[in-house]
Amino acid sequence: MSDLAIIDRRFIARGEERASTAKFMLWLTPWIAMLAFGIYAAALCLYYGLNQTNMDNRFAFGLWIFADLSVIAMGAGAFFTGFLVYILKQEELKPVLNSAVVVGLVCYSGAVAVLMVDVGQPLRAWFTFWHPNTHSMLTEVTFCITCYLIVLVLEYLPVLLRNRQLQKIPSFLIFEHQFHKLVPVLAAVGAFLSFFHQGSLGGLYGVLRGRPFAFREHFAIWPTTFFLFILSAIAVGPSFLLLVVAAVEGVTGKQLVEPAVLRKLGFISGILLGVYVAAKSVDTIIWLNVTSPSVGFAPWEYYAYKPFGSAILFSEIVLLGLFPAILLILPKTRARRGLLLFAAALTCGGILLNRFVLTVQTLALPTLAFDEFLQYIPSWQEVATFGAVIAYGVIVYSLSYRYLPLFGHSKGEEKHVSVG
Amino acid sequence: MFPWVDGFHWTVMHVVFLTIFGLVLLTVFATLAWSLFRTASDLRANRADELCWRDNFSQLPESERHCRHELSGRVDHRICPNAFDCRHCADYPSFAAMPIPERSLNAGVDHSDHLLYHRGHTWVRSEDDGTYTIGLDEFAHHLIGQPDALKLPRKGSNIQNNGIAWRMSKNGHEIRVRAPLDGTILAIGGPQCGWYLRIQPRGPADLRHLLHGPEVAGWLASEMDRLQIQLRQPDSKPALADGGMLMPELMDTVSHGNWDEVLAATFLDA
Amino acid sequence: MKVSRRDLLLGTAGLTAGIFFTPVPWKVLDDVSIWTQNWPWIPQPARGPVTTKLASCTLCASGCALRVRMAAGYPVGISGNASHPLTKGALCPLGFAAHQLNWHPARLREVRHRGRTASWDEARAAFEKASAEGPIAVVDGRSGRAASTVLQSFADKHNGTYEVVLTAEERALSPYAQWVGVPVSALGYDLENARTIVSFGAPLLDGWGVPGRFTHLWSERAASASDPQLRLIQIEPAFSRTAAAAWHWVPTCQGTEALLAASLAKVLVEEHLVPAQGPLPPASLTEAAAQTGLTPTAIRDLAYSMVERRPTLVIGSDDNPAIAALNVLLGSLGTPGGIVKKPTTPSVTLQISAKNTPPRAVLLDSSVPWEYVPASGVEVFRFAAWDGGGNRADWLLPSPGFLEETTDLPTPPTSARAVYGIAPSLLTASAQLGTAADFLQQIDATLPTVEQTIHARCEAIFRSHRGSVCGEKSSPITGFESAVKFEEALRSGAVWLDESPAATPLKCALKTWPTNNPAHTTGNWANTWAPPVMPTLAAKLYRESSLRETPQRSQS
Amino acid sequence: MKRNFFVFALGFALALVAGWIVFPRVLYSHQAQPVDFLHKTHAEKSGTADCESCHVFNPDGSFAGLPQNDTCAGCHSDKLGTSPAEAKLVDVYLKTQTTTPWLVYSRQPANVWFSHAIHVKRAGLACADCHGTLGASDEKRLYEQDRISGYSRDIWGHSISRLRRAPHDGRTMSDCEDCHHKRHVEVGCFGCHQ
Amino acid sequence: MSARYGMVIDLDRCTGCGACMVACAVENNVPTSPVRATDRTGLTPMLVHQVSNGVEGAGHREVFVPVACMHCAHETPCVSVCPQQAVEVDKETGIVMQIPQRCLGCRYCMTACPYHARYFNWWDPSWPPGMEKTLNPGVATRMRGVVEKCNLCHARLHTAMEKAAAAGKKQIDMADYVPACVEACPTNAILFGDLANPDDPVSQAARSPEAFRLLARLGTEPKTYYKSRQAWVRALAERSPNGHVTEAQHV
Repeated sequence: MSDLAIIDRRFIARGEERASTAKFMLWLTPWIAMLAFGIYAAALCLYYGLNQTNMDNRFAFGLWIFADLSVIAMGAGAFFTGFLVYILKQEELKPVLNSAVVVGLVCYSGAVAVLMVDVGQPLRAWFTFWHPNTHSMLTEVTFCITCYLIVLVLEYLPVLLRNRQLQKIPSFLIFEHQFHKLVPVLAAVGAFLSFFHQGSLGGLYGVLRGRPFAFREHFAIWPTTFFLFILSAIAVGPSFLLLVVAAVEGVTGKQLVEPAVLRKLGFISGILLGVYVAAKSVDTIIWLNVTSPSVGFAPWEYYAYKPFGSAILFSEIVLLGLFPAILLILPKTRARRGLLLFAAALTCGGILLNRFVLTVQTLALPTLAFDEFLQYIPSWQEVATFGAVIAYGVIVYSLSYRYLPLFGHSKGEEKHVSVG
Repeated sequence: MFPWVDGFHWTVMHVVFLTIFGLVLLTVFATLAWSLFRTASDLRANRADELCWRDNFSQLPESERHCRHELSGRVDHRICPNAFDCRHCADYPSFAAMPIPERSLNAGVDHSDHLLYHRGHTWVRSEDDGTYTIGLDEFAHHLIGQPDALKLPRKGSNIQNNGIAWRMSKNGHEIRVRAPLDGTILAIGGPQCGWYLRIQPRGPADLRHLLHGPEVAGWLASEMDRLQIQLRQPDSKPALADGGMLMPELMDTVSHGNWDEVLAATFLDA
Repeated sequence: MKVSRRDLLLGTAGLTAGIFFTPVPWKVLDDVSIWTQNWPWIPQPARGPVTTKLASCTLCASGCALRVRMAAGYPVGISGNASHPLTKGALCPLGFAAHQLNWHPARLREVRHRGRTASWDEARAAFEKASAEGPIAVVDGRSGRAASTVLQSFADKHNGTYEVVLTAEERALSPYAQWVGVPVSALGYDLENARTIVSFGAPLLDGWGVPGRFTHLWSERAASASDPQLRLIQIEPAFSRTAAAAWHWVPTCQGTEALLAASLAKVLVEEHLVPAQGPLPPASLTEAAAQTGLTPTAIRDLAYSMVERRPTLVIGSDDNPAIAALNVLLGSLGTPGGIVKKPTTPSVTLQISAKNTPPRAVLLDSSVPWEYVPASGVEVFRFAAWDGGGNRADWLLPSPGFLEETTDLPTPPTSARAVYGIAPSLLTASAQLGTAADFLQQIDATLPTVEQTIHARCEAIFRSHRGSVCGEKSSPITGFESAVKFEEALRSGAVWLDESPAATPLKCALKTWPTNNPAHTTGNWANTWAPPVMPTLAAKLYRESSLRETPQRSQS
Repeated sequence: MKRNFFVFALGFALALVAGWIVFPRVLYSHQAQPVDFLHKTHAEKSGTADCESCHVFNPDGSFAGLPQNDTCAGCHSDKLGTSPAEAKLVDVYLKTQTTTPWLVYSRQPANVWFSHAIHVKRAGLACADCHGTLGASDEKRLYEQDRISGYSRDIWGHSISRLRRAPHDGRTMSDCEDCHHKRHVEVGCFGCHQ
Repeated sequence: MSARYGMVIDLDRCTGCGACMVACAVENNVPTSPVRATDRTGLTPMLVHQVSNGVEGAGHREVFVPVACMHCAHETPCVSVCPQQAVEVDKETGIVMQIPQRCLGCRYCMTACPYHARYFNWWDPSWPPGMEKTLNPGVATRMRGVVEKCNLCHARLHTAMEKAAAAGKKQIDMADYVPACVEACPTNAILFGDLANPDDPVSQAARSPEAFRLLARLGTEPKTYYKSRQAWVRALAERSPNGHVTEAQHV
């Protein structure tokens, strides 16, 4: 065994079977390359300004905002699982909890990083905290995400301190020991924050009085999209977590959690998705027949522009909403791993489509009688930056899986040589 | 954000909004501060070693948590409930009173009846002057042989039962040896003198938690089995000397095998 | 004692913790943000009081009156000067950004000879050599200026030819000039009195003539009224800006204007809409209809609407006798609201000496379209402030740019009344710049100088006791005690306006309907009257809006 | 344990020293005025202490700010005294018609619009209300410029913490606001920005 | 009493010459951006749209619609969304103010504006060497990465205010405050004044039956009115007057 391998071995929890150092390096290399390239692209945007992107005055929001909304929705698994385990005492979900925390941390930190590239003057971003406009949904988002990111880091801390070498340092181990007792408090705070900013991310568009395609009726200060986003986020969170765990099981060739846990996740996801689809349908009907006609927009003209035909609405609500919900709720279909994963994937797809429609189609549609329907293709800089977030996520998760007890001590004998 | 900063208005929105987030941050950092405080007080109270040990113990695989009485054969199967500390074990007296079934066990490694053994493969010998000598037992000695490096505590410093007594390294593996009892270091030895530490116990030493007599053989036998399993190879070449005798400098002679695992298991380390 | 790694870690931790109890992070954060608000590489305007000066635009022959806002010695803003008799304060879009032209990337700042830097002496030597070797052609991009007389007299003295470049508007007037025998510069359109204006593709609202004049007239008499006092009928294949604003737009096929004119004339005469005097067109209505893409009834209706409100004035976009003949038919020659003969500005006369010997060299003054340059074999001396594709010239001679030269402003083409003004120079031109007049001066000292000519003209105008001076307030010229005072007034931005001419009927020599139809192109906005180089900001805005086609946009 | 605490405290103390004492000295660059000018002397010599005799208002109501060369030349058309400062002013700037590159202590950035006319003529503030005793200063002050933001130190004020500030110290936005709040004059962003 | 500055633009008078655009850009120190800038990434605080009635042949009509910030008076979309109060409606003038120095460039306000009247500085501003001497002293140049828009030539209001103050007057003289586009229009198509003053020609024109506002049904109370005697032009007020989409035809 080479020295590197010995050192590497030292950090892997005792009794855990992990891929050889060489194989792990091999696995990381492409992701690191992807990350490096993305960082280069982001640096271009920061140095030369946003003219590096294909955004323009009409498409003031582009791929990045879409990515942020999606990624954050996917990260909802973190707070929601924490909420289920600590607040609703769903103990059987504990095995995936650490995993959820890592996913959440990755998603949120990644989103924030992209946002910092997305704004024109990152060095002034702190003005939002200094002169907050409390009427702006974006302020709510900024505050919540920042606080929640802190929470996530703190939630990740105990997982990190369980690393084999770190826990050999007495003070760390004891801190972890003490801190662990208080994690439920953080989980509660995190849940509170997340509920709010998932909502305000939806509110972001729902309040756009000037964009009848996005504008919705308000309850108190919040448009309906506020509540729809919360629903959709907590619906997709477990599904995404399910997919992640399944993917890791696939890659490592180990059974990391009991199948029942995944089924449970799927079930929760399905129920919530069902509720979401119902609410979404009601909202859509009201919006098409009351809200937008009242501001002088014909109900169906939004869908007069290809490729955003009414098919997009159908697939969003039925194909990628109702259908997977049913698959997840029916015990028969849920029991079959293949269908379970398929349904979870559909669920994620549905939420992605929803975010896409809200961010991109809203801006593509004309408002004035004499402006055009516009299209927008992101530039390679935008894509690469987004790719960097994904790579970053994979890397962080791989490292965490390798060196931290994400799933406790994995029982079950290995099928073939593991990776990651 | 603050009343004196431009943009702050005394509106309900502002007050509510900022109060909520103030509270959130307060809760979060209070949580952090509280656990830091608790950590500090634990450290000050010298509870570090014990807490760490209990935590490590809880992580030990079941195969390494057998009660000594199971090893001695008094009971068939029992997992130690309180981190190998028989001094706080309610059932200890009753078990200790039970007779030890006669059986001849070949531990495969010699051990002395005059020594008291700790599960971390250290032995304790009580000297006439009331001090105690601590050494590494044959098993561990055969395993490691001559350590590459040795890091012994300073004279006069304290060690705690199950705390880390000294560190050694061999072939790039770090080895942390657990202390078998509490006390103050009087003298330090080393492999060449056959013992490592001489300590003055704090108060009258209570050594009930250390193995002695027939238990030792049972314990060592089980350890040997573990070693056998851990060093087993697909082609069953005898890893150990015939008749299951440990051969010296095992770490050098047996290159294959997950030594990291072996050492961790041997010295009850994480 | 020895420093362990643990000590270093703790020390750093202490530092990090401590730094937050100092101003460092907070002040730096603040300062960095302030830095982004005042990035040193972003220019900021100079400080100082803003003063307003009167001046005139010299981008084209119109000489629109400007109010120039000056700060720290440089122009920072331009607006129209309402006291100008013709423009009434209206400007074309280019005028508003014209003050940026002096720093245009295409600005000529040094003498260039075939792509390399040269000196004025070399250029002068070359020109003297050329003029010694053979006749010189002096092409004047803007005739009638004091400088023009310098050029002309040089040409006369050195048996060269002096040619002037006629704008499309002037070319459109040249048929009348032939028929009534007066110079084009003496003719003008009496737009103010016309009640129907029939434009054959003339961009009346798009920089035609004096841009402000018709625009203002239209906005007063025609705009936003279903039955306007002034009816504008635009006959044009394309739906131009003028067509968009016209009372009535008649789409015809490209190049059939003459035929349409003829058929209209036929209807007018046959249906006795006009007294049956004058030449008769040999056109057939049906054929015209077929070619123009209009129905015969449409042509008839058009003819009727032409005469419904008299006086009617027909304006062609270029030299097109058939269209011109319509005016003759309608009797709009020499009558109010028609084409009138204006008394030319005293001493601003100009006869074109035509010699047909091919020149040895050509001297071009101000932005001149290239068709005035013989294809090859001649040495071209081009005076220009901006290198508008001037690479065909052997010599590029940098001349003063916008507001950098004092020049006088003769009556602009199409004006019905004579005006005279002096454009003051508000900026000092760099020593590297020189005008054609000065250039010739240095070669032949006997030539009159521009200043002398301006004095002489002011003198003459003052002695004529005609007209009034339009400054901040309008006052009769007789109110000035001396020619000097009068000239001062003009130099400070005032404009002299002649009295409206007595309607003198013009004797027209046209007997037969003109059939010769010189091929002409409907002028394209960008190159006929705009300077070859557009103000940077205007170019940018057209590129970034769908308002006008610009090369950049059609590419992208 | 003790040693650990000591090391930590040492780092902490170092940070405090660096932040409170070293940092302000490093942050600002010091430049001398092109000509040593003393308000006090001029007030005494000219016998007039009112600012507007040199710092005049333009006809259009805007404030001329620092006097131009011709104002100086009004008295210093030629050397009156023997001071090297005056000699420099006359020879280097007045004779050669080059504007004196004064460093303005209270120079605001380009995005700030401050109308002296409104504050002095309408609100009736005295010069000293903002500029303090500058008009009577008799010390040759160095111009301190923030290396990062490029602002004069007078904008932030001399107390780096801005906690204990002398009156008239500081010209930041919040200073303007404080004064406006005190006088109940509320203006929007464009009241002061351009 | 506080004013409500607004405009009435007579579309029948507009010849689409673009003078307002140029004058606006000059007045507000809009940079001569790189050639890469297009009609989608450009900086045109005042933008003239060319709109046709979609009919071919002789019935074809076109109208030019100058669009700048409408300074919405009610629930101004861009104000409520700005996270750090870089946009606000001025109490005294009703002008919607955009402070580039406060802006962090999140562009949320641009997505909120139904008129696309907000523009982002995609590039650092730049001028050909020497041209920066022609910058208007009253207006600070913006930097890359911030949003800007029409602010009703606020520099001119400043000048007017200062003049009034120097003359010891409380109210400004409206003759001193004329935005660049209004001043530039050669056909006087743009009428500017105080909508809060019922006697002001602007408020009278705004009340005329021919007057209309773009997307008025959004309920944001824009302060820029348009007027035309042509019904099809007035129909441009709504996105889809008869439920069908009227398409803009860009020439």
